[in-house]
Amino acid sequence: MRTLNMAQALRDAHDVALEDPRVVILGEDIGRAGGVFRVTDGLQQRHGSDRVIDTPVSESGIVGTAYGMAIAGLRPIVEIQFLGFVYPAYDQIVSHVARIRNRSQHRFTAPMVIRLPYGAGIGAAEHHSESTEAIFTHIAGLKVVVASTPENAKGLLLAALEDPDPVIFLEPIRLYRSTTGDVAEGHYITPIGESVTIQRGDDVTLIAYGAMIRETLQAANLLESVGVSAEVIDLQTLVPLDSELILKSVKRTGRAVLVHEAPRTGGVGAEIAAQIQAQALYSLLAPIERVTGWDLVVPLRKAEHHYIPSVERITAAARRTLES
Amino acid sequence: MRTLNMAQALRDAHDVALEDPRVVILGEDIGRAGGVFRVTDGLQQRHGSDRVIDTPVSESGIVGTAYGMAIAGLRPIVEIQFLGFVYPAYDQIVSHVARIRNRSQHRFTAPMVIRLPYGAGIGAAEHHSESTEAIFTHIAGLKVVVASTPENAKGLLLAALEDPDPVIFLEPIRLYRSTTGDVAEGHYITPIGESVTIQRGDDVTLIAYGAMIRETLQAANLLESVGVSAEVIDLQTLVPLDSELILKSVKRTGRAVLVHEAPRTGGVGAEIAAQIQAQALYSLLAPIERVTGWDLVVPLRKAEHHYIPSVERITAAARRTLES
Amino acid sequence: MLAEPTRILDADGSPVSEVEHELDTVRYLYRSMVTARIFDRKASALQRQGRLATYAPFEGQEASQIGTAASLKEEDWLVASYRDAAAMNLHGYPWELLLAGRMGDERGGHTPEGINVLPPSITVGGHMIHAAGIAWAQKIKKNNAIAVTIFGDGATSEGDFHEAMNFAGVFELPMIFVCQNNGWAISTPRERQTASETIAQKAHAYGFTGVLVDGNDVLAVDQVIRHSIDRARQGKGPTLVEALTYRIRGHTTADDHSRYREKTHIESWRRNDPLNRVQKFLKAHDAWSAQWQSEIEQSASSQIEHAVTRAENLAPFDVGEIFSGSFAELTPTLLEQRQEAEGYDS
Amino acid sequence: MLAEPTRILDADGSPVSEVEHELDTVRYLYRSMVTARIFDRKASALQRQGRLATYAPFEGQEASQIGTAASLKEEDWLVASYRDAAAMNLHGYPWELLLAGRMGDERGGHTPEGINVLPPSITVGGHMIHAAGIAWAQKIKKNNAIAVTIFGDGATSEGDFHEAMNFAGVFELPMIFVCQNNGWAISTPRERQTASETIAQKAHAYGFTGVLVDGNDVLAVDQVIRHSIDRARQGKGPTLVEALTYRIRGHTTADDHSRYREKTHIESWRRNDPLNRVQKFLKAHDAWSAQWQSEIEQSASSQIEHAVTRAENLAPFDVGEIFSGSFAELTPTLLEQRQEAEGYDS
Ligand SMILES: Cc1ncc(C[n+]2csc(CCOP(=O)(O)OP(=O)(O)O)c2C)c(N)n1
Ligand SMILES: Cc1ncc(C[n+]2csc(CCOP(=O)(O)OP(=O)(O)O)c2C)c(N)n1
Ligand SMILES: [Mg+2]
Ligand SMILES: [Mg+2]
Repeated sequence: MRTLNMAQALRDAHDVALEDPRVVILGEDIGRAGGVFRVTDGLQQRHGSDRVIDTPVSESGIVGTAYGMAIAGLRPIVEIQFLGFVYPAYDQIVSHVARIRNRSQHRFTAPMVIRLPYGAGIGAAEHHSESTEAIFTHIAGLKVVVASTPENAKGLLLAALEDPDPVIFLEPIRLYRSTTGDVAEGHYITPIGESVTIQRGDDVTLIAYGAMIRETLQAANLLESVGVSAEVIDLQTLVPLDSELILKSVKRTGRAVLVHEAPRTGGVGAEIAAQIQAQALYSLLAPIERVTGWDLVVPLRKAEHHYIPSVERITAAARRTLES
Repeated sequence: MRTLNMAQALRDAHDVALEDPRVVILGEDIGRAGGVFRVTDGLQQRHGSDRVIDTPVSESGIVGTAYGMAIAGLRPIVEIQFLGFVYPAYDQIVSHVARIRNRSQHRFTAPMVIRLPYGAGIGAAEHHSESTEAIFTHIAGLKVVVASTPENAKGLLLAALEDPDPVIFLEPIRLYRSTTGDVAEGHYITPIGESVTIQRGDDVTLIAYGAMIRETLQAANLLESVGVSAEVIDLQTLVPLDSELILKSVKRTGRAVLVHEAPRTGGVGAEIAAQIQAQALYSLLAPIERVTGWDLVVPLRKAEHHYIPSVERITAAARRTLES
Repeated sequence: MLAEPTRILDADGSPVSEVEHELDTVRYLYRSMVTARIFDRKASALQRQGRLATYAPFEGQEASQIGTAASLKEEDWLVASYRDAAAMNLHGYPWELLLAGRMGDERGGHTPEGINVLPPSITVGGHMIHAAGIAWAQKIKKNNAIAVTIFGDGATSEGDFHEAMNFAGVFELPMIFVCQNNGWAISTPRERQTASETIAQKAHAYGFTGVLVDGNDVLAVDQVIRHSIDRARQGKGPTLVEALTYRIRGHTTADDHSRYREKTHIESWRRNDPLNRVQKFLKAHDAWSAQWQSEIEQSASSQIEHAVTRAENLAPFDVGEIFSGSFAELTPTLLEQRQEAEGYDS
Repeated sequence: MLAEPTRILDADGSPVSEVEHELDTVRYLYRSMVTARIFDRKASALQRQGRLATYAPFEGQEASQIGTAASLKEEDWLVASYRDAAAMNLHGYPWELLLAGRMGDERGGHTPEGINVLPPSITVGGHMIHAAGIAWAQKIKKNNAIAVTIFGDGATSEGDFHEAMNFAGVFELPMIFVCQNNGWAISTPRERQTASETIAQKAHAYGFTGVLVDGNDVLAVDQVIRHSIDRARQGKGPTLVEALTYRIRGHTTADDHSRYREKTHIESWRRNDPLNRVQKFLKAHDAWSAQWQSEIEQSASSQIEHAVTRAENLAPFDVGEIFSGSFAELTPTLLEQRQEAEGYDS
C-alpha cells in the first residue's frame, strides 16, 4: 500500500500490465515525454520503445493498428491525449473495434483498451474538456468504464486489459493529481460491470461517476447537515450498467438524482432515468432529477465553472426530489 | 400536386433548392450516376458539375470542404451514401461543423445539410443498415431531423437548407420507394422543431419517427381493432425536440410507447423517457415502454427481421402499458 | 517519372520479358483464375435468381487477385475487401463462407481456424490500417510472417489509407499494399479520384517504394509480389503495388454502369483478358489442352456447386444467435433483450 | 530528388541569390517579425504570471509565419492553428483577440468583420480541409480570392491532411498549403513523424508541386508564397510549401522540452535566428539604426500592452452568454437550461 494520486496509480497499473509480454502501449508523446499527464512516465525507458510506442499524430492510425495488433494476439493499450481528439478514430472504433467479434462470429476479437482523459475543470483550450462518453455507450460491442479514485483507476485498467472485449477507459482529467488514495501493490482488479455504493443513505440516491463523484459526495455531506440522508453510487462502469444495484437503491429511497458532466440530452443519465422509470415507477416518490452539463460546447477557462455541475446544483436537485 | 415516392420527393426538393445559386451538392456518385438511391438523378445534367459535385471517396474531405464552403457563403448539401459511412467524418462534424458558431461567437456559421440514408430492412451488407442518430442528437450545435413521408421529406429538406445552423438529415432507406404520397410543387417547408400527431387517440401515446412510423401506424390500427385508442406522434425533428407536444399527449393518455430502430441503450427513446418522467410523472399510469432495436450490430439479411421492431412488439408494448 | 508497368506477357500471351515461372506454376495460376471466374459468374447468377444479396463481381481482375495471393505462406495475413473473393479464397477463405456472407449470414465471417484472412471489409479505406497493425505485431513478436492488404483505387482517397501508409513507412512494417486500380470507384473514374499520375508514386510520400504492374498479367503481378514479400521478410519494409486492371462488370449487381461508361471501353479491356493471355502462353508451350480446360472447369464448378449447397443449407440464423456475437459473455442487458426477443419469435 | 531549400539570405544576412524585394518591404517584414516576437514573449510572460492559460510560443518561426501572410490580399483567406498568431495577426486578426482566446474567453474567436481569418484550430489536422472548401467556394463563385492554410509537420500525419491535399489536387483549388516544419510535434521529431525525406515531396502524391524553402528566411518564404499565390490566382492550382524552421521554446508553456531534446541543438538553431539575418542585411544596406529598432520595439510594445489591457478588461463572460453561441436562435431546451443555469448564478 502506498498513497498515490490517480496519475501515479495508472502508471503503476501500466507497469504491472507490461509484465505480460503481449501488452503494448501506443500513443502520442507517451514515451520519451511520458504522456501529457505523465501517466506513462518512465515506462518506455523501462520496457523499451517497441512496447511503449511513440506514434505519429494520427488517432485513426493508432486505434487501427492497435486493432490489428489485438487481432494478431497482442493486448494493446491506446492513449488518446484528450477525449476531444478521439473523433478522428471514431470510425475505427465503431466500424471495426466494436464489431470484429460479431463480424467474425468469435473467430477474431479485439481485446484492447482505449484510454481517454476526459472532462473539464483545468481551464484548458477548446476540445480539451469533453465528456462525450455517450457516443460510446450507445455503440454495441464496447464496454465503457470510468475511474474515480486512484484505487479503482488501477483496478479497472487491469480488469479492462484482461477483458476479452474492447474497453473504452475514461480518466477524469481534473482528478489526475487532485485525488490521492491508498493503492495496493501488484496485480488486482476492480470488476467491470459492478457499481459501488460509496455512501449509504435512505432518502435519496445520488448516482454519479468519474469526475463528478467528488461534487456528489460533497453534496451528500451538505445534505446530511440539513438532515437528508443521501445514498451515493459510483457507477464505475457505464456499459454494462449495474442496473441491479441502481434499482435496488432507488426502490428503497424512492428518489434519484443522476449526475454527469456530459450534456444532458442523450447523456448517460437519460438511459438510467429510462431504466428506473421502467423498473421502479411505482416506487418513485418524485421525478428523477438530472444534474448535468448543459447542451453546449464546454466553455473555456473563464466560464467553465458555469458549466460543470456544482455541489449547489446537486444539492438543490436532491432537495427538489424531497419536496414533491 | 403529384404522387411521388420519397426518393422522387427529395429529388424535387433538391431541384427547387438549386434555384438558389448558393446551393451546391457534394457526394460520392451523386452526379453522373445520380446517387446510390437516385435521389440526385438528373441534377448534375440540369445544374452543372460545379453545383452537383462528384467527389473522391473521402467522407471527411466532403464534410470538411462543405464546411469551408458554408463559411464562405455557399449552402452545401452533403450526401453520405449510407449513415454507416459517416463515421470517418465524425470529427469534422463534431469538432467543426457543430461548433464554429460558438467558437467564433456568431462571426462564422456553417449552415449546411448532411443527408444520411439510414436504417435496415433492405437486406444490405454490414454498415448499410445503421441507426446511430443518437451520436448526433447528443452533440451541441447540431439539429437532427428525420423524414417519414415524401411530403415531409421535401419540406424538411428545404427547411434544413434555410436553417442558419447545420442540420443532420436522416432518410429511411426502406421508405425511399415504398412510400408514396402527394407532394406540392415548388417551395414549401415543414418546420424544424415541430412534431405532428398523425393519429389521435386517448389510451396510449405511440411516439416514433422515420422508418418506424409505418410499423407504428400499423400497430395503432391493430390496437384499434381490439378497442385500444392509440395516439401516434411522428417526431420529425429529434433536435430540438418538440417536448411540448409529447408531454401534452402523454399527460392526457397517461401511457407512452417510444419506438425506434436504433439500439435501446442511449437511444433517443431514453431521452424522451427521461423527459416524460421528469415533467409528467404523476400523470403516468404505467411505465413508459421502449420498443427499439437491440443493443447489437444490425444483423445481415437473413436475420435483420429479428432486429427491426415489429408491429407485434409495438402492439404488445402498448398493451403492457394498459395492463399495469 | 512514370515508369512503364512491369509486364511479362503481353495481351496475346507473348513474353515481353523473361518468364521466370515454371510451367507448372503458370498452370496453377491459370487454374486458380479459371476457378475464380467460375465462382464470380456463379455468384452473379445466384444474385439474379435472388439467392444472393448484392454481389461485387471481380471479372477482369483475376490476375491482380490471384497474383497477390499466390506466393503467400500460410502464416502470412491477407486483409481484403468486398471485391476480393479470388485473393481471399486462394489464401484459404472457403468459397462457401464468401457465399454465406453475401447471402446475409453472419457465419460467413467466421474464417476457419488457422487461416489468416480477415472477413472482407465492407467500408472503403478502413482495413489497410488493420494489416499495418497485424504486420507490426509480427515484427514485435519477431515472427517471420508478413501482411498483405488489397484495396481499390477509390480507397486511396480515404484518410485511413494515408495513416496506414505513414505508419508502414515510419515503423518499417513487413507488409504490402496492393492497389487494384480497376479504373473506377463506382461511377468515379480514376482521374477524378486523385490528380497524381499514378497511385504507385504515392509511396514516395511515405518514404518507400511504389511499383506499377500490369494487373492483367498474373505472372507479372506474382513476380512483383514475390519480390515485395522477400523485401518485407528481410526487414526492408513495405511496398505499394499498383496493379493496373479493369472492372469488366458493374460495381455491384445493383449498379447500372451504362450510366457512366462507354461500352467500347469495356470491349477494349475484354480483349485484354487476364485468362486469355495465359491460355495462349500455355498453348504455345504445349501446356494446355481442351481436355485439361474442361477438367479444371468441371472440377471448379463442382467445388463451387458444393459450396453453394453448403452455404444455402446453413441452419437458419435464429433470434438467439443474433445476440451471440456481441461479447465473449452476454451482459445482463443483452440477456434480458435476448429473452425479450425470443418471446416474439414464432 | 531532394532539392535544396529556396534561400535568399544566409544566416549571416548575406544574399545567396538575387534579392528582389525593395528595401522598404524588407523593413516591413522585419518590423512585422519584431512585433510578433514581442507579442510572443509577452504572451509567455503573461502565462507565467497566471494571466494567460497554456500558450504555444512560436519563437524561431517568425519568418515562416510573416512570410506566409505578408503578400495576401484582404479578400484572401487564412486558416491557421494554435501556434500561428504571427501570421494571423498580419492578416488582420487582432492581438487582443488572440490573447482573449488564450485567456479562456470565447470572444477571442470573434474575428472582426471583413477579416478573412478563421479562429485558430486547436485540433491538429482538421483545418486544412476548411481552407480547401473556402478556396473551392471562391472558384465556384468566380472570385479571385485564394485560401492559405498553415500547419505543422505533425499535422501532415492526420488523414485529413491527405483528404485536403487530394481535394485540392482533383479540383485544382486556388490555395496554398504551408507546412511549418519546426522539427517537432511535441516530443516527436520530424524523422519519426513520417519516413519521407521531405514534406514538400508529398505534393507529388496529389499531382501538384511541393516547394522547400528556408523557413527562417523571410524573404525566401515571401517570394515562394508570392509565386504560389500567383499560380493559384491564375487558376494553376494548389502548391504545398514546406518551410524548414525550428521551435525554439517548449511545445507550450506547459511542456518541459528538456525531456526530449538537446540544448546544443536548440543553441545551433538560435544562431539561425530569422530576425537576426534580416537585421544584418538591413545594416549592410544602411537601412537599420538602433534608433529605428527602439522605435519599432516601443511601438510594438505599446500596441501589445494596449491589447493586453483590452483583453483583460473584457466584461466577465456570464452564465447567460455561454448559451448564446449555440444556435442562431436558442431552442426551447436551451432556453430552459439557461433559465436553470441563471438560477444558480450568484
Ligand atoms: C467509408 C465508405 N464510403 C463509401 C462507401 C461506398 N462505396 C462502396 S465501394 C465504393 C467505391 C470504391 O472504389 P474502389 O476503392 O476503387 O474499389 P472497387 O469497388 O473499384 O473495387 C464506394 C464509394 C463505403 N463502402 N465505405
Ligand atoms: C487531433 C489532435 N490530436 C492530438 C492533439 C494534441 N497535440 C497538440 S499539438 C500536437 C503536435 C502538433 O505538431 P505539429 O503539427 O508539428 O505542430 P507544432 O506544434 O510543432 O506547431 C499534438 C499532438 C491535437 N491537438 N489534436
Ligand atoms: Mg476501383
Ligand atoms: Mg511541428
